[in-house]
Formats: sequence, C-alpha cells, structure tokens
Amino acid sequence: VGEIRRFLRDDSTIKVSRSYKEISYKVHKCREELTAKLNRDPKISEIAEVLDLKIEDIVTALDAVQSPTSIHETLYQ
Amino acid sequence: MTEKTMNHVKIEFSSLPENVSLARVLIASLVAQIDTTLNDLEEVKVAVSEAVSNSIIHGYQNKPDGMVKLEVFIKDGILDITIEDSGIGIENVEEAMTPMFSTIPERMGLGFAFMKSFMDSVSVNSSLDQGTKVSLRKKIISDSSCALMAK
Amino acid sequence: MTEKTMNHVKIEFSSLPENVSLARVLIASLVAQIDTTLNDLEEVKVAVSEAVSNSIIHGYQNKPDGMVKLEVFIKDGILDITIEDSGIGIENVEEAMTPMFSTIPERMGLGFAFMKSFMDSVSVNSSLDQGTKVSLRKKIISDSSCALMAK
Ligand SMILES: Nc1ncnc2c1ncn2[C@@H]1O[C@H](COP(=O)(O)OP(=O)(O)O)[C@@H](O)[C@H]1O
Ligand SMILES: Nc1ncnc2c1ncn2[C@@H]1O[C@H](COP(=O)(O)OP(=O)(O)O)[C@@H](O)[C@H]1O
Ligand SMILES: [Mg+2]
Ligand SMILES: [Mg+2]
Repeated sequence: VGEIRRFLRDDSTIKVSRSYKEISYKVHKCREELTAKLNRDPKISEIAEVLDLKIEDIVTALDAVQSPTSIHETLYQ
Repeated sequence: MTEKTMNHVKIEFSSLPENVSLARVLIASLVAQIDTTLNDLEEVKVAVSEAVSNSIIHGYQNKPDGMVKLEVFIKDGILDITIEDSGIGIENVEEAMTPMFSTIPERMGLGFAFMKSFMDSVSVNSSLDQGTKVSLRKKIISDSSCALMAK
Repeated sequence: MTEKTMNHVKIEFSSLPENVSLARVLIASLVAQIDTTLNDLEEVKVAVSEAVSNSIIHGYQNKPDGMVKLEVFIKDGILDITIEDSGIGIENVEEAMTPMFSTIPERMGLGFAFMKSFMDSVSVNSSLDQGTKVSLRKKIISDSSCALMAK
C-alpha cells in the first residue's frame, strides 16, 4: 500500500491540486488578458493552455470559489 | 467533431439544496467538453441552477426526500437539457413564466426569465401533483466552427 | 448531521473517455459536501476514475455507445459507491484483481490495487457478456467527528 501511495504521488496525473482560489483568480485574469489580445471572449481550452491547467480543474475551481448567488441565499433563507 | 461532442448523461439526485451546486458542476464539466467560452458556461450554469432550485424549492417544497432528474444530450454543438421533478406541479405555466411572478412573496420570480434569456429555447410541461419537466436548449457551437473543427 | 449528509445520486453516462473527468468532478463535489480532507477526496477520486476507466476501456472496449452507471449513497459519514457497466464482463475476478494483472499488455494492472488501497472495501460482481459491477465503500467521517458536528 505504501508503495502504491508513493507511486501515485509521483504519477503526473495526480499533481498536487493548487488551491481553487488561486486557480480561479488566475483564470479570471487570464480571461481578461486574452480578451484584450484576441478581441473576443477566449475559449476555456485557450485559457487552460495558457495556464497549463486541466479543464476539469478550471471548472471545479470556478464553482468552488463562487460567491453565493441569490439562488443559494434564497435556498437557505 | 460530431463524434467527439456526442454525449448523453442522465443524473438523479436527492432534493437537497447542496445538490444545486452538484448540478452546476456537472453541467459545467459537460459544457466544457464542447470547446466554448466561460460566458456560455456561466449562462448554462445559471439556467440549470434556476430550474433545479425551482424543483427543490417549489416542486418539493424544500423536502429532501424527492428526486430531481437532469438529463443532458450534446450533439453537433447543440445542448439539450431537461430538468424534471415529481413534485407539486404548476397550475398555470404561462403565469408562472411571467417575469416577476412568484408564488412565494419574498422571491423575485426571475428564474424562468433567466432561463429564457440565457438559453435559445425553454419549454415547460407540468401537471398538478404529478410534477414538472423543463426543457432547455442552446446552440453552443456555430456550424462554421463545427465544420472547421471536424477537419 | 445525519440528515445533512444523507444524499443519493445516480448518474448514467456514455462510455466516452472524457466522461472519466465528469465522474471525477461529480464524486469530488459530492464528497466535498462531507467535511473531509483533501487526501480523502483525492483517494476517492482515484478509486472512482479507475473503476470508470475500466468500464470504458475493458467493459466497452473503448466503444462510445455503452452507458456507465455510477451510484453514490452518503449516509452517516459512510460513502457507498457502485460503478456498473453492461460490457464484456470479467472471466476470473480473482485473477483480474491481482496487482499487475492486465489483459492488455501495455497496461499496468494496478486499477484494482488502487481501489483496494484507497477504499475500505471493494467488491466486484461480473458475468461474461453481461457486465461488471464494482462496489466501493469508505468511511469518511469517524463517529467522534460525526457526534461533534451533530451538536
Ligand atoms: N418545478 C416547479 N414546481 C412547482 N412550481 C414551480 C416549479 N418551477 C417554478 N414553479 C412556479 O413558478 C413560479 C416562478 O418561478 P421562477 O420564475 O423561478 O421564480 P421564483 O423561483 O423566484 O418564484 C414559482 O414561484 C413557482 O410557483
Ligand atoms: N469493467 C470491466 N469489464 C471487463 N473487464 C474488466 C473490467 N474492469 C477490470 N477488468 C479486467 O481486469 C483487469 C485488471 O484491471 P485493472 O487492475 O484496473 O488493470 P488495468 O486496467 O491496467 O488492466 C483488466 O485488465 C481487465 O481484464
Ligand atoms: Mg426560481
Ligand atoms: Mg484499470
């Protein structure tokens, strides 16, 4: 078991996940920069390429740090 | 391209408020499979959240023992989504879809308005005491970019 | 606490390689509803990815027209997950679960070993030409922290 764990840590598919907050910040910044450069809203894949992130991580990070929307607030009220 | 974006996903989950976020993450990660913008992604997420919250809040009146179904087809750059509950149903669909109409005084009554403004089409089927099915459609990829990517 | 962590989710999706990531995102967002560590989260994600990839690669032999089912129950801090396909099935389950065993020479044959090392229990039901069902279980929250949170 120990060996498998060590193996996993070294495996490139399981990079230590950077904090969602950090990813989310970078994604928004990158989107602004690319929008200015390309003169259009960039594709998610373009942002992923520039930041060297998996689309999966971008999607998860964006949702994880989202400020509670009115929907969520009303759900809990 | 056609082959690559063809996908079919069906999910059913308990009518818990925390599952709104589950539905958001799910739809986001599906839409992200189509090569699209963050803006499209946000719009679809909001539309789906609104429909799923409606099923939980209105359909099941916040009781956690209902099940909400979400089904997604992706084909040729078109996204077809249905959100279904077996809750109380809607008496007058047309009235319910009117902006600012809500049966709960504190609510804004803008859920259907968001769905209509963010998706290409919204249709609602509902029967009292049987449940509600909302169908949403949006073209994500234009034919030209489809053709381009098929190369 | 009990009430809050009780959840039930069923999903079915096309046997496409990109849906492995869908399953990962889904399970991550579900497990994150339980107040757990990133380590637990990573472990469950790996176990689920391995089982889902097996269904796609081995069960459906990479054909995209199969459906993979994933069902998750969360109750009292225990996570029960099943991954099911209607693919080719496994002839000898015991042999298949042996570390380093693979029917595809280039593969490492460690999928089941990962599942066993990351989950508390792994059981496999399979019939040739009928399909395979993998059941995974993991206790995420200890009784003491459960009691703490119930306050
Ligand atoms: N799934 C549903 N089941 C029962 N009633 C619903 C459902 N969805 C919407 N409704 C009804 O339609 C009305 C308008 O919905 P919406 O535009 O989302 O506004 P709001 O949710 O703020 O009330 C709701 O107040 C409710 O009466
Ligand atoms: N869902 C499945 N359907 C059919 N065969 C399977 C399935 N899951 C696993 N197997 C068989 O079990 C073997 C071992 O699986 P695993 O430990 O994940 O290693 P690997 O995927 O690297 O081959 C596979 O090579 C395959 O023959
Ligand atoms: Mg609403
Ligand atoms: Mg495997």
